[in-house]
Amino acid sequence: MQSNQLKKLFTQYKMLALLIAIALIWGFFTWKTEGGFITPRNMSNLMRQMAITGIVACGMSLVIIAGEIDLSVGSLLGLLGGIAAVLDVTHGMSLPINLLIVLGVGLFIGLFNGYLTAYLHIPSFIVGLGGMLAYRGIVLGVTGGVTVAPVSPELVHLGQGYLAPQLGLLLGVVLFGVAVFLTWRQRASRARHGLEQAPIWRDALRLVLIAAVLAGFVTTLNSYEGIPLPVLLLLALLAVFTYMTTQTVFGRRIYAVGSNMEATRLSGINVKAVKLWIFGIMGLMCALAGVINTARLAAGSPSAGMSGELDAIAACFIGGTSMRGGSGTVYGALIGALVMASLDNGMSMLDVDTYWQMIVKGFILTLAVWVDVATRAGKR
Amino acid sequence: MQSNQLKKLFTQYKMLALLIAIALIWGFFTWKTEGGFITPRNMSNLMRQMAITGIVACGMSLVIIAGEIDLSVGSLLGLLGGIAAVLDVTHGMSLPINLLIVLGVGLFIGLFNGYLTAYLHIPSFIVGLGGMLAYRGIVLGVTGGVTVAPVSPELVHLGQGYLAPQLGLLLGVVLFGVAVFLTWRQRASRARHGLEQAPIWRDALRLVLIAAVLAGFVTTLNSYEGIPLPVLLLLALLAVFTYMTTQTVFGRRIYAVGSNMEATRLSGINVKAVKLWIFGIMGLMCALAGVINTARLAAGSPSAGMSGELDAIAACFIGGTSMRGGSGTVYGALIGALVMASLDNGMSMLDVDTYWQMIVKGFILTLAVWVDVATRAGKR
Amino acid sequence: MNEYLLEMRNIVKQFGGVRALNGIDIRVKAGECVGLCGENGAGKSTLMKVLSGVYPHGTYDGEIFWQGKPLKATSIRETEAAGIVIIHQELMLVPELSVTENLFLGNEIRLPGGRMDYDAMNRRAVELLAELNIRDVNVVLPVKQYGGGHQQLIEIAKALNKNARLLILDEPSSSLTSSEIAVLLDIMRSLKAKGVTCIYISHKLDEIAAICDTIVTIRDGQHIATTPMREMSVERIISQMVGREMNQLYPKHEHALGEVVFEARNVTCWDPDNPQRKRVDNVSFNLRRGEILGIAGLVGAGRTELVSAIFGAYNGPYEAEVLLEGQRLDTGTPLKAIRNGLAMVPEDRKHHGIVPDLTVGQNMTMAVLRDFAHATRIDAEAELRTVREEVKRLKLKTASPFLSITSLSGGNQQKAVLSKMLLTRPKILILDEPTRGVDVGAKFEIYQLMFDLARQGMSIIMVSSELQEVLGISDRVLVIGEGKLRGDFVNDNLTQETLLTAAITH
Amino acid sequence: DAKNPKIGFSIDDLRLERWVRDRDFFTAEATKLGAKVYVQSADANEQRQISQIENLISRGVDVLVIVPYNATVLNNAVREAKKAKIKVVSYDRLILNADIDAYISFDNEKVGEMQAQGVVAAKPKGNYYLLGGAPTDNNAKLLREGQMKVLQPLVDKGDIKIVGKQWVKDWSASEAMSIVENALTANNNKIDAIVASNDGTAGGAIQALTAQKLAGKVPVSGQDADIAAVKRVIAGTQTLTVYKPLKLIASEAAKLSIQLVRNEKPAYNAQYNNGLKQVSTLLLKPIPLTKANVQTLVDDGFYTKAQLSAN
Ligand SMILES: Nc1ncnc2c1ncn2[C@@H]1O[C@H](COP(=O)(O)OP(=O)(O)OP(=O)(O)O)[C@@H](O)[C@H]1O
Ligand SMILES: Nc1ncnc2c1ncn2[C@@H]1O[C@H](COP(=O)(O)OP(=O)(O)OP(=O)(O)O)[C@@H](O)[C@H]1O
Ligand SMILES: O[C@@H]1[C@@H](O)[C@H](O)OC[C@H]1O
Ligand SMILES: [Mg+2]
Ligand SMILES: [Mg+2]
Repeated sequence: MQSNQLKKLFTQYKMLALLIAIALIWGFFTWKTEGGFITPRNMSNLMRQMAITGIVACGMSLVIIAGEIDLSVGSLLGLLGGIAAVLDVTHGMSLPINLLIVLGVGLFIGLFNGYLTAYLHIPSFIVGLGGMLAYRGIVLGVTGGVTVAPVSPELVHLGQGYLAPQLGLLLGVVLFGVAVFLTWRQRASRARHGLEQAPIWRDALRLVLIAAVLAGFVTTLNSYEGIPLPVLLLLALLAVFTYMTTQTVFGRRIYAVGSNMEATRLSGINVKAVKLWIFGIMGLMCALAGVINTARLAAGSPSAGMSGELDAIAACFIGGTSMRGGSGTVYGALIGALVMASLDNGMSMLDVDTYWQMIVKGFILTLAVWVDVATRAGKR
Repeated sequence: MQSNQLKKLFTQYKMLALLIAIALIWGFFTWKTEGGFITPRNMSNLMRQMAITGIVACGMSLVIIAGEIDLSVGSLLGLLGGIAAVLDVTHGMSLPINLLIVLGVGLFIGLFNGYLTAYLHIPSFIVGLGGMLAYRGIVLGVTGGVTVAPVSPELVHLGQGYLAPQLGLLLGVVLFGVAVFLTWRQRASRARHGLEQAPIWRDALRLVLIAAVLAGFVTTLNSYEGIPLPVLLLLALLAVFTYMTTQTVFGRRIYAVGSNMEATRLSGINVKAVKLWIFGIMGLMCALAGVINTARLAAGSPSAGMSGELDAIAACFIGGTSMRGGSGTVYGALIGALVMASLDNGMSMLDVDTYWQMIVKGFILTLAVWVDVATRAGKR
Repeated sequence: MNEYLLEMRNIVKQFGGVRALNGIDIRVKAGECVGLCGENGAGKSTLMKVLSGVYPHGTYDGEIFWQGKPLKATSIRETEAAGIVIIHQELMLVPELSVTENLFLGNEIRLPGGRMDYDAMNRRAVELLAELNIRDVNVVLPVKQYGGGHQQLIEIAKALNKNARLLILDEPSSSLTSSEIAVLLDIMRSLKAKGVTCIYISHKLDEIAAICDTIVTIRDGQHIATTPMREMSVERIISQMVGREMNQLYPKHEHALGEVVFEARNVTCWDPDNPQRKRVDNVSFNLRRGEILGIAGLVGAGRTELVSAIFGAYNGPYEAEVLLEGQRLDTGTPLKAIRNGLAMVPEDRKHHGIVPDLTVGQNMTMAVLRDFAHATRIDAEAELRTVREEVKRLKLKTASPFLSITSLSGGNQQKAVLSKMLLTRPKILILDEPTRGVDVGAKFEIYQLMFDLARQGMSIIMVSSELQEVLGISDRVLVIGEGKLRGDFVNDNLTQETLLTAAITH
Repeated sequence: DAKNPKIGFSIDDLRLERWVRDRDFFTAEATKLGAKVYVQSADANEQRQISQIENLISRGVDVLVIVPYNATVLNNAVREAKKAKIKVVSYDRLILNADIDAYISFDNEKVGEMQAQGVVAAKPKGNYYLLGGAPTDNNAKLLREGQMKVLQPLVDKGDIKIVGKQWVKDWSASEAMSIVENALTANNNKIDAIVASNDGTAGGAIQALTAQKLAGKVPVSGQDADIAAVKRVIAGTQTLTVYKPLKLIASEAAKLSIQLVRNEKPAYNAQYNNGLKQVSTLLLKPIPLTKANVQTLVDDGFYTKAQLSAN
C-alpha cells in the first residue's frame, strides 16, 4: 500500500508532482550551470520569458476547462501585436489609446470566435484551425509582411520595464495584508453562519507559507532590478483569474459547462453566453500577450506568436487541466508554463543543440502528463 | 418545410454538400483561369498535390473516428521521409529494402504512440504534441539539419512516375468488373438469407455511375501522361480503407470505440488493442506519405511535412468526420483533401496574394464545417 | 461436483476510501433464478461487475468459484467464455452502430478475411428481436434512432445472443412499460426452463416475486439474508432491504386542489431526424394548483418530448403555447422557463441531470447561484448553509457536500438533481421518471416530498412508466399514445387496465 | 510569347521583409519591359513551393524565377518545367542538382564572411556568440560556413573564444531574444560580440542587450538592410548589416529572364557548379553596410531619406 499512499498524496495535492518536477529541473540546471541558473538575474529572465505564454495560458485554461480549445491564439497574438506596432509606429498613437484599441479588437475577435463556436455550433477546433490561417493572413496584410519598428519607448517599457524595488516590497506587504484580511473575513463569515472552523493553526500555517513565498519572490527579483512589468501583469492576471474561477458565478459556470453542457443548459444557464465570453476573454489575453510581445521585441513582426497556441495548450495540460473539460486551475497552467520556460531557459544556457532541445521538450511534456494521469485516482 | 426538405437531402447524402462545393470551386476557377484549371495537365497536378495529404488523411480519419487525434504526423512524416532519404543516399540501399525498413519504423513509432495513448492513458492530444516536437528533433538529428540529396531515380519514380495509359485503361476496366461482381455477389447473398433486395434498376444505375466516374477519371489523366503513381497509391488506399471500415470486424470496432468506448469495452472488445493498431496504421501511412514526399522532393528535407497534421485533420473535418468520434468516412476525408488542394491550386493559378490565400482557406474550412453542422439533424 | 454453480466468498471492493462491498458471500445453484435486492448504493451493481470481470481479478479481494473451480477473470472476454453474461444497469450500446452491429458487438459472425457477415447477422438479428416481440425496429439503422425503451430491449436481445449459462440482469426493466415487462418475464421463464441460471436485480419487487426462486438481500455492502422465495413476501423483502418495516408504499395524502394555473396548448414536436414525423401531435392539457398530474404511456409514446417542449428543452423543431396563471409564457429555453416558474427534473440523470466534475453542493445550487452572489463573489458560507439545510430536508445520504456527485448512489443523485430544481422555487414542477432506478426507501421519500410540495400549492407533472406509481400518486392521469393525447382521467377507482387500454387503442 | 512574356516568380516566404522588396522591384522592372509576372509565396514550405511551380507551369509561363526555400528539393519541379520548354532562373539561392538556365545572386558564404569581418573589425578579440538562422534552412548553414572561414583562424590564434552558438527556429526574433538573454546570463554578460545571421535575429539580440544596457557596446551583425536594422545601424546599436542591393538583383533578374525568353544572350560574369552542370551566373556584390555608408541606401533608392530619419 506504500505506492497507494503516494498516489493518494499526489491526488490530493495535484500540484505537488509538478512542484517536485520543477525542483528537479531547477536543481539539475543549477548544478550543470554551476549556480548560474538560480541567480536572481536568470530567475528574472526566466519569468519574463514565460510571461507571454503564461498570459495566453491563463485564457486558454478557461477555454479548455469549458471543454473547448482555441488553436488560433498564436496567430491572433501576432495580429494584435502587429496592430499595436502599426498604430504605434505608423500612426504615432499614444499608448493608452493604442492599448484600448488593441484590447477592443482582441475582445471583438475573441467574441467572434466564441460566436462561431457557441451559436453556430462549429467545433472550436475547426474555428481555431480556420482562425489560425485567417488571422495570420491578416497579419501579413496589415504589416505588409514587414517588421514594423522601432516602437516607442513607452511601449517598450511595458515589455522591458521593472517595478521599482521599493514598490515591489510594498506590493509584497500589501498582498500579505490582503491574505490576512481574507482569512479573517472567512473565519468571521463561517462563525456568522454557524459553520465549523478549520483549526486556527492551519490558517496560521497557510499565512506563514504565503509570507515565505512572497518574500522569496520579491527579494529575488529585487536583488536583480525589480519585478519585471510583464511578470507583474501575469501575477495580476493570476489573481484575477483565480478569483474568477473559484469565487464567482461565472467561474463556477465555466466548470459546469465543461463538465456537462446539457445538464448545465437544463439548469437554466445560458451556456452559449458563457462560452461566448470565455472566448472573449481569450481574445483579451491575446491582446495583452501581443502587446507585451511587441514591446519585448520593440517591433511588430509578421511571424510573431507562431505556434504560440501549442505552448499555451501544453502549459495547461502539463498543469493538470483535463482534456475532457470540467477541471483544471489557472495556477496549474502557469506552473505548466514555468516548467516549459525552465526547460527552454536551462537548455539554452547549457548551449544544448536545438534538436536535443526539441526531443527533451517533447519527452518532458508527455512524461508530465503521464505522471498526472498515472497518479490520478480511480480511472482505469 | 422547404428548407427542411433540403436539410433532409443533405443529411441523407452527406457528401452531396461537399460535391456541390467542389463543383462550385472548380467552376469558379475554371471560369477565372479561362479553362486553365480544368485541363488534364492541371487535374493531374491537382491530384498529385493532394496525394500526400490524402495518404495521411486516410490514417487520420481512422484516428479521429476512434475518438482520438494525432498531431505528430507532420513530424513523423518528415522523420520517415528523412530516414528513407538517408538510407537511399548515404547507405545506397535498394528501394524494396528501404521501403520495408521505413514502413517498419513507421509502424513501430505508430504503435508506440498508440501504446502511450491506449495503455498508459496519456491523452492522444498530448502524445501528439510531444511527438511533434520530439520527432522533428530526431529528423534534425538524423539529417544533421541539412537536406539529403540527390536520391536515386527509382525512389524518385515513386513520386513522379505515371502508370502507362494502357495499364490505366486496363485498371479502369478491371475496377468496373470488380464492381459488377460485388453487386452480383451481394444480391446472391441476400437471396440466400431471404432478405429483401434493392430494386434491380437501382443497382444498375449505381454501376452506370461508377462506370462514368471511372471513365472520366482515367481518360482525363491519360490525356496528360497517365495516372500518377502517388494517385494510384491513394486510390488503392481508398479501396483498402473503405473496405476495412465498412466490411471488416476491425473496421466496425473503430466506430464502436469512438462512439462509446465504455460500452465497447464491456462487450468484451479489447479497446486498447484496437486503438494501438489504429495508431500503428497511422504510422504506416506516415511512412508511405514520407517516402512519397521524399520522392517528390527528390531529397530528404529536415522541414518536410511541417504542419502536415493540420492539413490532414482539416481534410477529415471538411469531409464530415465528427470531432466527437464515432462517425466519418475515409472517402469523405479524401474529398476534404481535394477541396483544400483545389483551393490551393486554383488560388495559386490565379496569382492571389498569400495573405488572401490564407484568409480564404481559413474561411472556407470554417464555412465547410459550418454547413455540415447546420445541415446535420436535430442538435441545437 | 459442487451443488453450487457459483460461489462468491468474502468479496471486498474499495473505491478510493469507500468500501462498496464489505465481505459479501453469495451462492447460486444451477438453474435457479436469484433475485438480488438492496437499496440504492447497497452494492448490487458493484458485486455483479466483480463477477462479470468488469473489475478484473486483483482489483478486489475475495474469491469466486465457478462450477467449483476458482475464477480469476481479468477481462469480460474470459467470463463470457465461461458463460457469464451481464446486462448492465446503464445502457451499453454504441449509438452510431446499427442495431445488428450492436447485437453482435464482440461476437461478430465473420467471413474469411475478417469480414462481417452482414446478411447472416441481419437475419439472426430479426429473429432475436422477434423472440422479444419487437417488430418495429429496422436492424440496419443506427441504434441512436431508437429511444430508451427500445434500446433496453435491444440490450436484452444482445445478451440472449450470447448463450449464457448465467445471465445477470441489472435493472433491465427500469425503462420498460408493463407490457414489455410481461414479455421479458416470459422470456426469463423460458430461459429457466432451458436451464439457464439467472441473477435478477430490480427495484420493482413484484417482478422479483414473480420469477425468482431465491432472494438475496444486501445492505451497505454486506450480505443480509438468502431466503427461498416461497418463504418471502414483498413486504419482507422490503424490511430486509431497508432494515425496518414499511407498511405502505404510496404515502397518499389528501390535499386540496385549487384553480387552473397552468395550461399547455397545441404542443407539437417533430422528429429531429425526420421532419415529416410528429413525435408529439397537438397535445393540450391543463393543471390545477396543488395538483399532481401523472402522464402515462408506452415507451416511445412521446411523453419526454411533450414535457421537454413545455420546458423549452426539446432538441428539434416544435410548437407549444404555454400559459401560467392566464399569462402566455415565453419558454423558448430552459432559462426562460425557469425564470417563469417552471422546473424540470430530466429523465436521463447521467446525461441531463448531474454535472460530474462539480461537488454535491455545487450541483444543488447551480440553478440559483446568482442568489448567493454579492456583486460577483459567491458567498460560500451562505451557499454551504443552504446546501446543508437541503441535504437534511431531502434526507440526502452523503458524507459531505464537498464530495463529487458521482460518488453518490443513483437515488441520492436523483435527490440532488431534484433539490437543484426545487431551489428555484418553481410553481410548476415537471418530473420525468423521477424514481427510475431508485430504491423503495428513497422512492417513498420522494413521494412524500411531492405531497408536501403539492400541499404547499406547487403543481406537479410526473411522467412515469410505472403504472402503479402513477395510480398511487396522481390526482389525475393523462395517457399519451403515439404522440397523441389518448385520455385524461381523474384518479378515482382508476385501474391499470383502463390506462393500458387507453394507451394501446387508437 | 517573346514580346509579352509571362514570368512565374516563386518566392520562398513573403513573411520575410526582404522578399517583399524583391518582389516589388522585380515586378516593377518586368512590367516596364513588357512582361506579366505571376508571384507565388510558398510560406517556407517546400511542398507548397513545388505545387506552386507546377501550377505556374500549367499556367503556361515562359520563364520561371525561383527563390527556393530548400535549394535541394526542386529537381523534379525543374524537370517538369524543362519538359514544358520553360526557362528556369535561380534567384538568390542556387538550386542544386537541377537543369537550370541561369543563376543570379549574392554569395551567401560571402555574406557570412562580411558579417564576421564587420564584427571582428569592431571587436578583434574577446568572447563571441554565434546566432545562426533556422536550423531547417540550408542558407543558414552556408552563412555559418562563411562566418567560420573568418573566425576559425582567430579562434586558433586564441584571440577569439566562441562561448556559444545556437540556431534560431524560423529565424524568429523572439526566440533569438531569449537565447541571447540566457547566453548573457550564462556568461555573466561577458559576451563581447554577437554574429547574428540576419536582421530579424539581430533585432532580438539587440533587445536582449538593451535590457543589460549593453546595446551599442557589443557589436552585432545582420543582413538584408531591413528598415528597422538600418535605423539601428544609424543609432549605433547594430554594427553592420549586409546590404544586398535588392533593386539591382531584382531588375537584373527581370532583364535576364526576359532575355532568356527572347533567346538573347545575357551578360553572365561567373559559372557555378550546382552538382549537375556549370550554371551561367550573374553574381552581384553584397555590400557591408555600417553607419559610415548608409547613404548608399538612399543613393540606390532603396529607402528614402525620410524613411531613414523618421522616428
Ligand atoms: N466507480 C466508483 N467509484 C466510486 N464509488 C463507487 C463507484 N461505483 C460504485 N461506487 C459506490 O459503491 C457503492 C455501491 O454502488 P452500486 O452501484 O453497486 O449500488 P447498487 O446497489 O447497484 O445501487 P442502485 O440500486 O442505485 O443501482 C455506492 O456507494 C457507490 O457510490
Ligand atoms: N436522443 C435521441 N435521439 C434521437 N431520437 C430520440 C432520442 N431520444 C428519444 N428519441 C426518440 O424519441 C422517441 C420517444 O422517446 P422516449 O423514450 O423519450 O419517449 P417516452 O414516451 O418519454 O418514453 P420513455 O418511457 O422511454 O421515456 C423514441 O422512440 C426515439 O425514437
Ligand atoms: O536574406 C536572408 C536569406 O538569404 C536567407 O536564406 O533567409 C533569411 C534572409 O534574411
Ligand atoms: Mg446498481
Ligand atoms: Mg421518457
